Amino acid sequence: MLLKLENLSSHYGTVQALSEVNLTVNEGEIVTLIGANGAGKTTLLRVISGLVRPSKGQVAFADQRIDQLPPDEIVRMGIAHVPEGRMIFPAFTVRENLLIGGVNRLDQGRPKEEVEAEMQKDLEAIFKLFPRLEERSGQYGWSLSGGEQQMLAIGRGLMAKPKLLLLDEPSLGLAPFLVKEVFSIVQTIRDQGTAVLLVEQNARMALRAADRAYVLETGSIVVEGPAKELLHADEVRKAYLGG
Amino acid sequence: MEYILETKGVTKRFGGLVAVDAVDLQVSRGEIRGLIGPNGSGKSTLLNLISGVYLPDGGDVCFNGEQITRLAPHRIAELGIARTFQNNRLFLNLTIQENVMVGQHCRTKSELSQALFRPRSSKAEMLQTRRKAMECLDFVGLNRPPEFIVAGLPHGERRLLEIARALATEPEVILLDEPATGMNPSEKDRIVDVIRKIQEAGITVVIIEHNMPVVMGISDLVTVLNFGRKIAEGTPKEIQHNPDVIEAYLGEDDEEEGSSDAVEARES
Amino acid sequence: MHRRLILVVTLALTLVMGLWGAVSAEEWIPIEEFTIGKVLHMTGDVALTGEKQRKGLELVLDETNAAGGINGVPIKVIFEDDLGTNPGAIAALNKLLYDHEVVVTFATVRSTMVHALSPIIEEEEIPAIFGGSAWSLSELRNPWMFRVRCDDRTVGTAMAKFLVENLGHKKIAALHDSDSFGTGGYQETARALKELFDIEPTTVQKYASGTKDYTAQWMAIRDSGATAVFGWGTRSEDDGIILRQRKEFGLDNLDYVGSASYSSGTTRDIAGDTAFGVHSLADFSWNTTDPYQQEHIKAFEAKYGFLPDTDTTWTSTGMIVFVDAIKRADVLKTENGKHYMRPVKETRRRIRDALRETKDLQTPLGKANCDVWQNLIHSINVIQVVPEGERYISTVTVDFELYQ
Amino acid sequence: MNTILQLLFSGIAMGFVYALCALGIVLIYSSAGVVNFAQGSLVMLGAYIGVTFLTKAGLPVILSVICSAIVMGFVGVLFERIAYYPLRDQGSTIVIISTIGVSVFLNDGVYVLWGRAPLFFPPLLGGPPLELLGARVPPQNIAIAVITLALLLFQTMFFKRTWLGRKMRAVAQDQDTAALMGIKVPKMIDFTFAYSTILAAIAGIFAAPLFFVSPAIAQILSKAFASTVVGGFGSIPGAIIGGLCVGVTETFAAYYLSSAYRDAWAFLLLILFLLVRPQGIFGEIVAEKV
Amino acid sequence: MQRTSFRKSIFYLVLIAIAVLIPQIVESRYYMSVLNLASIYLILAAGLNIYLGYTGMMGFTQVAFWGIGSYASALAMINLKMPFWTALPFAALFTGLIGFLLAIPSMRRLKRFYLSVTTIGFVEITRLILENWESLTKGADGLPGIPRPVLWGIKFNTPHKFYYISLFFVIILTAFSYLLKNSRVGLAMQAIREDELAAEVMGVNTFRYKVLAFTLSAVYGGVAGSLYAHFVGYISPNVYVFQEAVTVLCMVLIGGAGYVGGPVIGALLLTIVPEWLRFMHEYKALVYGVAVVLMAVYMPKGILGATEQIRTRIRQRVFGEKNAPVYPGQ
Repeated sequence: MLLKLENLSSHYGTVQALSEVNLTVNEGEIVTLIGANGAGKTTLLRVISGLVRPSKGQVAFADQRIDQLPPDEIVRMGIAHVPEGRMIFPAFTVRENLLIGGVNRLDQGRPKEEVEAEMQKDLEAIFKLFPRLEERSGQYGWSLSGGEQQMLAIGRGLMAKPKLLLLDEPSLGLAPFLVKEVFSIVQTIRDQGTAVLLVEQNARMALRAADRAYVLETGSIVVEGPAKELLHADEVRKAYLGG
Repeated sequence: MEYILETKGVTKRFGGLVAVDAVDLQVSRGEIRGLIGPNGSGKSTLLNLISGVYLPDGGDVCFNGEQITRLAPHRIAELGIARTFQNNRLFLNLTIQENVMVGQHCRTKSELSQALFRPRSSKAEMLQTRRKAMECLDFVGLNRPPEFIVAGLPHGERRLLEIARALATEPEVILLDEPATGMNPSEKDRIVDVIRKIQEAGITVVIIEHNMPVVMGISDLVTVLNFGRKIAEGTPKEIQHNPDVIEAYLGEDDEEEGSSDAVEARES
Repeated sequence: MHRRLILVVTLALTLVMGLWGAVSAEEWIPIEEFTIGKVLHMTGDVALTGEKQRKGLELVLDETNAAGGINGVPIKVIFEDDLGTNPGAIAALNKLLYDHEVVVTFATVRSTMVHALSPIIEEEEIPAIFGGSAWSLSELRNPWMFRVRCDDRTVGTAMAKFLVENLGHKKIAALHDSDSFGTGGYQETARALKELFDIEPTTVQKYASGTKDYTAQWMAIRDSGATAVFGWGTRSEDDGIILRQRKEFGLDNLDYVGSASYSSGTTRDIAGDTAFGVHSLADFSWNTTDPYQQEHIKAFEAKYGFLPDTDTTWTSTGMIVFVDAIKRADVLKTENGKHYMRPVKETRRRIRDALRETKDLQTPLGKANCDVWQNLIHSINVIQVVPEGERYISTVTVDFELYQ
Repeated sequence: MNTILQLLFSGIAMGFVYALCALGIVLIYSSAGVVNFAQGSLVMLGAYIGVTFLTKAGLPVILSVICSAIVMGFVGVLFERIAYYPLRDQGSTIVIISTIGVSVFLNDGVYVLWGRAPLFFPPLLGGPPLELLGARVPPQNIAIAVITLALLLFQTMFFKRTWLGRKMRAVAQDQDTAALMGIKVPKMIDFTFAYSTILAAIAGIFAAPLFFVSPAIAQILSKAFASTVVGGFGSIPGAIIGGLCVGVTETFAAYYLSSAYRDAWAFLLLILFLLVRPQGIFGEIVAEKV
Repeated sequence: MQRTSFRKSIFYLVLIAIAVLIPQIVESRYYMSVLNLASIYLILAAGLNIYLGYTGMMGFTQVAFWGIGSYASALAMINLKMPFWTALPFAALFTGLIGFLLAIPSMRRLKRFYLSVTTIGFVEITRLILENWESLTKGADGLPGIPRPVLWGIKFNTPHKFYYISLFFVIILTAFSYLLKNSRVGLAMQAIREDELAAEVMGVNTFRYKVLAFTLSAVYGGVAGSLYAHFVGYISPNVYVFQEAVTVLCMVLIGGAGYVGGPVIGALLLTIVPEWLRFMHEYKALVYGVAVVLMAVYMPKGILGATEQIRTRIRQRVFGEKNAPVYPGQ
């Protein structure tokens, strides 16, 4: 088991965002977490990546507790988080944005030249995955379109060489054909050996792409199971659009 | 027919992004209008345009048939449109009562000189303001001591307080931005009750809400936005089964085409 | 019978009481020591001068006490910090007057502070000695204040005379700090130039204290065609920058005559060779030929290890003037090892009168003579900064009208 | 001698000093969101530390610049830990207050350590002034211009090419996302403060031969603020251009309008900008979040 | 409710009674003059409190208003031969007018930090004008011989006598601060401090109240200036410098911004404590700087904020009052 959340609760100021969440991600699978806005999906990812401290419960990654670690150490352990809204560094070029994604590898005590060479190779691999990014490698982050930003954000996450990629709403604000492209890339990533925890509002798409799924409603998991089974489950529609 | 609140092709751009794209919205007096849509679809921006927080790049906002497009927010509040915010914007270091009393500001008149000399009229007005504040608190069912400082209030009660504060402006229309977010089921029920009561009091409600049971349960009509555009409008029932809406929320239900990529990717 | 007795007793009592009162008015009060107050800069941006003032004062104080005080009564000086601000100075003076109950006091060397203190001094009738040089202080006509430093009118006149008579200039530019000291000095110099020689400055350039660049001022002076500049400055850094830039712009061919700060040790330290050749009107010069002043320098250096300057000498002078006046005022006596002073009001009045009669008293700043404006010092030294230190040129004494 | 050119050159020299101080303010603002009211005092402290190494310890020029920079770097971290870190979530006003407290402390603290008299700082580049197109420019002024431009070049390279520079830039743009990249955000903020303070030290050391070393140096703070606003608050090129604008404007206005009001011109320029172009020359992207 | 307000009134009455009796008890003119200065600073701080504490804007202009008020009052008395009792209101109104004219463009245009920077400039420009407009202000030399106030033939020429004038204005202006804070207008100002946008949307004309707050703080500055001019009898531009602005700012913050009593405590503390600290000489400013930083870190809401927090905690612990108002920062 790669990632395991046990009885996880969290508060945002006075709001209880998560209550008693249990969730696992195995190696090499895409797990999706779906639910309406405000259900607590983003908070869950922020807890995993260490930006928010849980108020109760545990997070274990590769059999190690990580819920008290700072975000930078969690990245080094192999969790990359692609945040909601992409959060591209606007004043960085595409290339710089990608490079900064791999910056944690420098702090692992290996010789700098070796790491830089390795990163150069990974950079090329990412450009292969996203040819658009290579075309725009000299452009500034702010000048990219939404779809390009999303690809950049994913590419930046991959530069960390993660064992687990946390993706927060990659389809947000994207035109449908781009959404498809993004999801196919997510699967490619999985196939290259990186587990993915995908948070999505676009439930159908996410369920089609994922292996397993959890449905979150106001901070609690209400349904879980194989993604395909949930694809047409009534609970899902209810969670989004109500009775 | 005369609508109480109407937007005509209202548009707002941020940089290159069109957040609200030529939206026409007609709200009739006394109804509860739900406003839904996925994240980033422009709902809050629309509310900000109506309440005057943003100036639109195009189109008009009308209230009771009069243009209010370029009025300052406080003027719009004075005319009778009140609102709450998505992320509580209460006056944290003031008391509960004072928060609601600020809402009464545009309905009272005391000026500096009255503050200094405290004539009988101004005292009476202050008393009236306090009483009104207590009424509003009662209305939403918030029964804390009035001098309780808001910073110590739990989330659910803050939501109610925001509504009470908006009600204190004695509005004809109240805009609620996600009032039920982060609430537990019993609190949600309370909010629903309050919104019903507001409607009963003759106030028109426009509500943005992600919690579908809430919004579908109380709305007379629901308007759906996606990518800044209005994609559907109808009764909750219609909306729940509108394919466009389902697509906007759940993604395309397009088995063959949608799965092809996925299958391909998996098999490769 | 009874009634007569009562009458007699009452009368007798009244008489005794009356006599008692009369006698007590003449009575000398027993005291431990004679106290003098000093409002001093201890904090704020001019605290540097405070320390020096204190040393100058203590030099004379220690000498006086070593010689047995005045009529056997030891003298004590109490210092209070003016915090570098006018309100601070007011608080300090009040503290001296009412908490320490000093008999006489020193005000400060800053004219604006002396202005702020003047109403208290006048209302409370305290003999006060000050070092502020602004002529406007004389115009207050405060009967209790005495100046022991050359006033701006005297310096301005001496400066004008030196510029025209000794250096032979007719085209003269002015450069001055826009603070009280700089403006006052400039106005007096310009007035003297006008009245004595009918010369108007070719240009008048002002600057605010702490200005870091004087290009505009120097360009304007150069463009005005002046052959000499007179400068009134307060702060050594400002003087230093002015002199450095004068050299950088190649304007060191213009004769420069500056106020006292231009020859101060600090200015010379930081200005280095750019100060050479500059004339300065200094209250005090190390190279005077006056034997009394040379002796003062020796004594000062022996005690503190550095040379006295304007800041130290005005307080030394003030102390000498006070001691002399108190001696003459006949307000202190010692009998059987006990010290006595006349009643405070009378003591103060007598000291004031004695101060007014100060005549030909030797001080480090020259002979002290009280004139009608209650200014005591009337001579100023013209010196020139040279690589070896300074060159004493002359001492200019301006005519004055003795107090009578 | 050409008056206009002379005024221009002097204005530019002053402008570079303002720019160096402004640069430190901008860097701290963009990485930590703090308006540092102590930057002027840090410039002053840099000059004092520089003069100590140079004249008291008798080190050669280069070595004393380096030593001062190191010492000031530590001062910067200390400053951050005391006046910023405990208050980082408290809102900007209270941080402004604490930086004001630090500046009060420093302005009088130097008296205790270095005495009251202003100190002489020998020019790092001595020699007679150069004749340039009929104007005289002291070598020190050229040194200031060169060092500022060199620093800017170095800084650009450092921020563009090195990993540390990239990390610092990432933190300045978005602290949360930077943390997600595995960057130690608090450490980067330490570095930014250290770097800004080192800039202050360099500004102090290069300005000291012109100004002499005294707490009056701290007064350039207000001009530096004016520079940041004129240039566009938060913009690095803006700080430089803003500094030059302020320096040149005040020098020319002092000559042509009134030297007594010299300090007012910088502020009038600032007010003019605020009224006409509040985002400054380079413009800060401001979006009010609702 | 009724009882606490009664107790409060008694408390204030006792305070005022003590304040009135002070000159009878304190003989030292030194302490009385310190108290007079403290009163003047108190009024300055109370003005800043309206602007900073109630309305939540940061600025340093108070010291410039102080200067303008001083000169307006002194010149009105010297040149226009006004008696003190008309010169003071004249100065207050004149300063208020300047504040109003300054506020209109600033409040419309400037946000956040820009306002603080602009106000630094305003302080500097005011001082330069006072120093250089020699025909009116007599320049750097200052204006000597400003007449003392006279009322019914009594000349207020000693700190003991003048104290009653200072006290009168302190009470009036503090009372006004109190009435303002608890009025509709004051509530609107506090709403702006807490959340400007929310206040605007609730129907508060934020621009108008910000201008009003700024103008009122200017009026307070004018009164303080007038009192200062006539208490000292001499004014000069070198008094109204940026450091004084920082001092006044610290008074408000240390006492507790937004509390009516904040400036009272802050001004008394920061005028009287430095007098006690006289023995520390040059270290005083150091202590001051350290105190400001410590204050910011440990007591961001000032002394009154801290005591209120402690009181609430005690009430919660000891009496178990769950509903006791809770203050942020706990």
